[in-house]
Amino acid sequence: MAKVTMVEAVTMALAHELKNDKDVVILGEDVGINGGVFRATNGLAQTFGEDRVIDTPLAEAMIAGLTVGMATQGMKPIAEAQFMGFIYPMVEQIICHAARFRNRTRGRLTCPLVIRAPYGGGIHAPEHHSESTEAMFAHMPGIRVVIPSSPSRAYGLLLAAIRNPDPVLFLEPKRVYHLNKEEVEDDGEEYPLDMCYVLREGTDVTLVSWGAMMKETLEAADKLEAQGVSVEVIDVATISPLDMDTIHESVAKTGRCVIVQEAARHCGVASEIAANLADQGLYDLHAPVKRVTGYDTVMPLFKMEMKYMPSTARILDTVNKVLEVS
Amino acid sequence: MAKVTMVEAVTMALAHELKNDKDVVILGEDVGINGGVFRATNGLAQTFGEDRVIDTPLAEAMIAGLTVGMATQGMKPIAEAQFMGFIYPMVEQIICHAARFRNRTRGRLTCPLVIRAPYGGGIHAPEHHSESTEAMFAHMPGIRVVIPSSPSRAYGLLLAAIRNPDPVLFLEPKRVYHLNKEEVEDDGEEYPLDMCYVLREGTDVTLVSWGAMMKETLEAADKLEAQGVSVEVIDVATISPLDMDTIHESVAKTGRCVIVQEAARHCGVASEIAANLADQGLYDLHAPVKRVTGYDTVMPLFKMEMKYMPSTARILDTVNKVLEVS
Amino acid sequence: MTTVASFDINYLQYLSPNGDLVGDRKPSIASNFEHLKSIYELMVLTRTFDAKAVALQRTGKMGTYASCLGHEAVHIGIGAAMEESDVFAPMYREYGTQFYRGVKMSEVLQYWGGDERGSNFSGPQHDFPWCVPIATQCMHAAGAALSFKLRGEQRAAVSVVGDGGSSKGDFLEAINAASAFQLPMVLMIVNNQWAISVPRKKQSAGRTLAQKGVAGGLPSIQVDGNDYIAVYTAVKSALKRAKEGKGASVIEAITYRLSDHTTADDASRYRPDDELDNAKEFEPIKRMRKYLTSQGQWNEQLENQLLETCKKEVEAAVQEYLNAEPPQVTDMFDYMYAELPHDLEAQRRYAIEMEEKSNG
Amino acid sequence: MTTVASFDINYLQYLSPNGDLVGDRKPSIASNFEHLKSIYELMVLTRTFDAKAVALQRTGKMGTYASCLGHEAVHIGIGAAMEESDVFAPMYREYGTQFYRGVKMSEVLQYWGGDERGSNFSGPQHDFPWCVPIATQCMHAAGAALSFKLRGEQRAAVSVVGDGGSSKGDFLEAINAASAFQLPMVLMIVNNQWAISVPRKKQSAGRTLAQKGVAGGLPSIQVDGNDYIAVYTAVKSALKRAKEGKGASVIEAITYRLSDHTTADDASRYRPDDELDNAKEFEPIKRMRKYLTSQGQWNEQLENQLLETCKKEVEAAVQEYLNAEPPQVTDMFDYMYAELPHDLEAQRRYAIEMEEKSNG
Ligand SMILES: Cc1ncc(C[n+]2csc(CCOP(=O)(O)OP(=O)(O)O)c2C)c(N)n1
Ligand SMILES: Cc1ncc(C[n+]2csc(CCOP(=O)(O)OP(=O)(O)O)c2C)c(N)n1
Ligand SMILES: [Mg+2]
Ligand SMILES: [Mg+2]
Repeated sequence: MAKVTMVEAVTMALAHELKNDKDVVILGEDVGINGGVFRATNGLAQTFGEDRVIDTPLAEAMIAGLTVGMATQGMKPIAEAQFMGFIYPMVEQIICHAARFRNRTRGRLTCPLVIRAPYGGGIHAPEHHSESTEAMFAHMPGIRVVIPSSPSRAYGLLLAAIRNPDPVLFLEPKRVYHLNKEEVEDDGEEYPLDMCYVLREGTDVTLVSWGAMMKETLEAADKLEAQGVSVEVIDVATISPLDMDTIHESVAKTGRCVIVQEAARHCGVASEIAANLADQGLYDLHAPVKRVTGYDTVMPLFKMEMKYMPSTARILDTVNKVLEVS
Repeated sequence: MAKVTMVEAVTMALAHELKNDKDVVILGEDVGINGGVFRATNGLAQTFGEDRVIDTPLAEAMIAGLTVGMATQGMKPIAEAQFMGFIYPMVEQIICHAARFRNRTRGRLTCPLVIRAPYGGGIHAPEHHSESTEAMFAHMPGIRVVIPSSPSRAYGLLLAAIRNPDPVLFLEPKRVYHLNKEEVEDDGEEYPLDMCYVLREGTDVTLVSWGAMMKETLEAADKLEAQGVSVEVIDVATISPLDMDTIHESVAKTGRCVIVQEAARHCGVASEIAANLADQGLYDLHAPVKRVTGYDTVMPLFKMEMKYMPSTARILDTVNKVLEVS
Repeated sequence: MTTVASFDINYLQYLSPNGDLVGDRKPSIASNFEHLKSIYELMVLTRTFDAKAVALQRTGKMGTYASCLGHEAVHIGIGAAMEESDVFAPMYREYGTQFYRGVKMSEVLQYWGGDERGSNFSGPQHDFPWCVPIATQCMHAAGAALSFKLRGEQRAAVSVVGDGGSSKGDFLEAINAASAFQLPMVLMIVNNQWAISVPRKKQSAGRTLAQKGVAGGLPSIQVDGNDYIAVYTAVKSALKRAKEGKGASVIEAITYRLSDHTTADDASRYRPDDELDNAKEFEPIKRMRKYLTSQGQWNEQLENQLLETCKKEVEAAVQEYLNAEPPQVTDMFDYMYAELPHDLEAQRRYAIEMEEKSNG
Repeated sequence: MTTVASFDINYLQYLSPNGDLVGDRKPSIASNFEHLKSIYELMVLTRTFDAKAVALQRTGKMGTYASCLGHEAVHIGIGAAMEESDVFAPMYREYGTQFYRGVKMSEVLQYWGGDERGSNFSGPQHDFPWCVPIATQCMHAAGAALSFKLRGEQRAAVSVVGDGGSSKGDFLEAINAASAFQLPMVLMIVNNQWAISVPRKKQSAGRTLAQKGVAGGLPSIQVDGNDYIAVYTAVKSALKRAKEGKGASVIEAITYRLSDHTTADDASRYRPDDELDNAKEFEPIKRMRKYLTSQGQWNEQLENQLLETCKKEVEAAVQEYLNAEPPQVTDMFDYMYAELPHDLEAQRRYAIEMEEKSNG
């Protein structure tokens, strides 16, 4: 069993499905011989041929539209948006078509497609290369939004996304593409697409996050544990549909919840989680539900990007406020 | 002083600014001689000329891009998206450019533009003509999102939107375009762009909504008052930035809050409001914060649309649950 | 300066507005009267249907409806030129094509009646349903065509946009995709001179819309869209080319929207009356009838019989539409996903609960 | 079939790769040696800057950088043909154009150094900054051009896209807008044969990219993008046409990206070495030097002096870049809106608080 990084786990899952299912094709900008700008499709064109791993013209609306057209005709296309910042021309096709064909035709035409996009900041990249607008897509009925945060979850969730008979947006937190290596067996085992992962159990406070922010969240948990605070840490992983059961269960135990989100605060996924706690979870709460998020400003160019994104210090600052409440 | 409908108030505000500011131009599909498919620009091309009220080719990305280009060069363009369902090709220009030029250039180039779009369901329209995806835009830093719910607020808020030196998305709840007539003086007085409106004062429960759902919300309030419940009703009006102060103040008084939103529930604007209550407002709450929203499904074709959208009955059902809590 | 590339846009017409055959080359279909008569019958049926659909909307029995009045030749021409295994990606008014391909009139009514079941229609199951977001269907046709190509299938896709839609990026990107991937597809532009209230000349200063295909180096022509024989011939040969692996074509069919844009529109606000009157001279059904009559293939008696049959068929379709079982509140949930996600179950239960309350 | 429209795409070159003047018509600029020498100097300065910028990235003193190696003739040709009052809408590597228009080298470095202040640059204040979302800048140029037209100003806008960008809807819709509104603008395609790893031929099977302009009926030509004289002449005459109210043009400049796509790219993964070697034969600076030398206008001594000056100028710019005051955490908030909305004030305060904590 090989130790792989998250981006290698992505490649592994793609290769697995290209091999197992002849209807699977990959398309996007630079996904072919170059293997993608993050090497997520590294070697796949060479192994499976340029008919299965297709470099497209530079036009994201076109990529999305082709993908939808292919999916309705029985293919299982996996499109890549080179960066989440370039996904916006795809929005019309995603919201108007990918998310609707099954419902629109009462099941006659369906859209088993995946759109993959590296997302998030913190890699010193140019403008528009650091977006995290998952909430926009989580608001769209008819499309699943999945975000892995470790190599094994990347592998298992991507397999599930490809096999899922409905459209899935698969966001890859590129800041942690190479962070850790993990042993991941290429056994074709998929993970469920509607489940949170409790990464650490605890009784004093629940920290909820997803994607690259799991790094700071777990770091904060470490520091808190060192101070004697018992922290439960949840990786949401599937933003839509959202597994609130696991979160409610945790908060029922801890009474305190801090949600950590890289994206801007206003109308983000953290808001949805907090809103559910304000409803179904209200009587469990011993302290205000706090969100540690990006500011409601544009993600700055990279000189300031780490000041924009939630830091371990900001998480600790917030958790301490929540713990102060008696 | 004339009694006007909401759509007439929109026309009045547009005419006012076309007359007062030579940099103001209107552009969009069918906005010219035809006066727009809802007649919001009725007579304006005839009065101000086809150089001020411009029919464009059918291409929303182009309309948005032209608008951004014009705004950066000192014009004050007002673009129309014919229906909110056709705004998606504009997303890239809105999020990547309109919302960013001031910040990107440290104030050198700015984007004083307005994008108007009729939005929401309930008018028996074809597919894609009933969207309410305001939350997607409320999540974008750098653009204001404004939604009037009466003729006078349409007039005052639209004037403010046009005069605002930054981009504004102005969503017009078309279901109530013709609902009520109101006396609106064409006095050029604008309304603030960061304020909720308390439409009715009460002490038992706070109902919060915006846009066309104010109709059902006020109807529910009437019925509740008849049952002896004292209801405070708030029209949010500016979704972004959001005036939480007014909402907190109200909930501090009533201890109960129900938020009514036409859009799908997951990651909607209602979630943001509830999330704020779960944080800053937690100690004010006597009962769970409930959201009455569209389901997390695609807005159905019109045979079923009224079953999708929150009804007065659903609002009452929910408020009663909240009132039951002692 | 050296010339590195040259392009011509040609115009194809066989049947003049008077119903005379023009031009030197006469296609064989021009004397296949059995075929032409059946086409004529479908054109008249389509027009009968269309008038009835408008009436249903006017009397509150249906929602907004987009009439196809005046488009019968181009729509049915596309349908007749295609094979069943080909994929059709329409905009929203190509009923003629769809009837040819087996879609039922009652299904069209059901769709405009605000019921999703209309899009689960008869006819080729792989065909795309009506597409409201302008021009997005062109990319679906391209995606279908790419699938055929990758799978080595001898099939092609046909998309339709209007003169308005030909301005939108999706159409233009589809031309580019068709070029880059050499896709088996035909991109039709049905230029009916208006995009709601915006006249053709405001969409582009280009002499033709067909020349948009030059961007991708695609063979691009104009045809008389009121001339069934021209449309059929052009589409047929473009499809043949596509299926032989020679790539895509663009065909601009010149016709005229003889109706309002939809029943929600009032064209008298923006369209000169004389323009409409003039356009009626060129309309496709009269032309075909004149031709068939001049060839001794048609007469008043046949015409009257046909009108009678059409009326009955349409009436039967209307009854089928009106008598359909109403949809269920659960339908809203049950086709969203192959498997209903957990969090939607509660919403579904609540919808049923509220429905029961309101009924009882 | 009758022909209703015909189009030619011509190719313009004055200066052969050997530095010889070719063709029958010699533009007057070809003997304006003062001008050509100053252009040559800017080309060399730009290339010196470019090499230094790559080095800064490699040594961790700057972020990702998009090199302009090989594009000097086309970029500076655009700059020289424009007037200051015109508006320039670049993609992200047209430093040559920008230097000509007064943007400082240190500002370019600041931008790629991850600092917004670089886009608040010197040079025409109405010029657009670098634009990362491919082709979206074409619409900004069109919007600017529409403003000029509506206000009756004698100004024009120039946008640039690459061969890759020419596939994107925004470019294609901009051509359509330019046609429909007869806009005073020039749409440049800088075809450097690669879009990151995707070769030109995968973008479109069209013989040229210039022919995309035919879609809107715009005059569309190819020029040798390594030939300053050709680029200058073509852009100059297109701008003249635009400002005379005759509408927009499309110019495809054929050049070659002699570098990796950006410093984050490794072209050896996908680009054949011999292709690169071959392209170096055609590069623009050598060609111009040969021409000037053959005309007795340049020699080794001047060359050495020039290289020395360029080195110094670039070094000064680097120092200016490195010595700039660091940005403030509050900058994140203070340029978002003309007036900071209420709800952002709390966030701004918190950002300051956290900054102070982390500093002390
Ligand atoms: C993306 C998008 N924008 C706007 C509309 C609203 N709309 C519906 S039909 C139409 C005009 C279409 O004109 P054309 O393409 O010429 O087709 P026609 O209706 O004339 O057949 C418009 C603007 C839409 N459906 N989709
Ligand atoms: C909308 C969008 N999609 C993708 C990208 C990523 N990207 C940056 S440059 C580039 C290739 C551009 O190639 P081309 O247009 O030929 O210009 P060149 O870089 O060769 O000058 C790509 C795909 C982007 N910046 N914007
Ligand atoms: Mg039309
Ligand atoms: Mg290129």
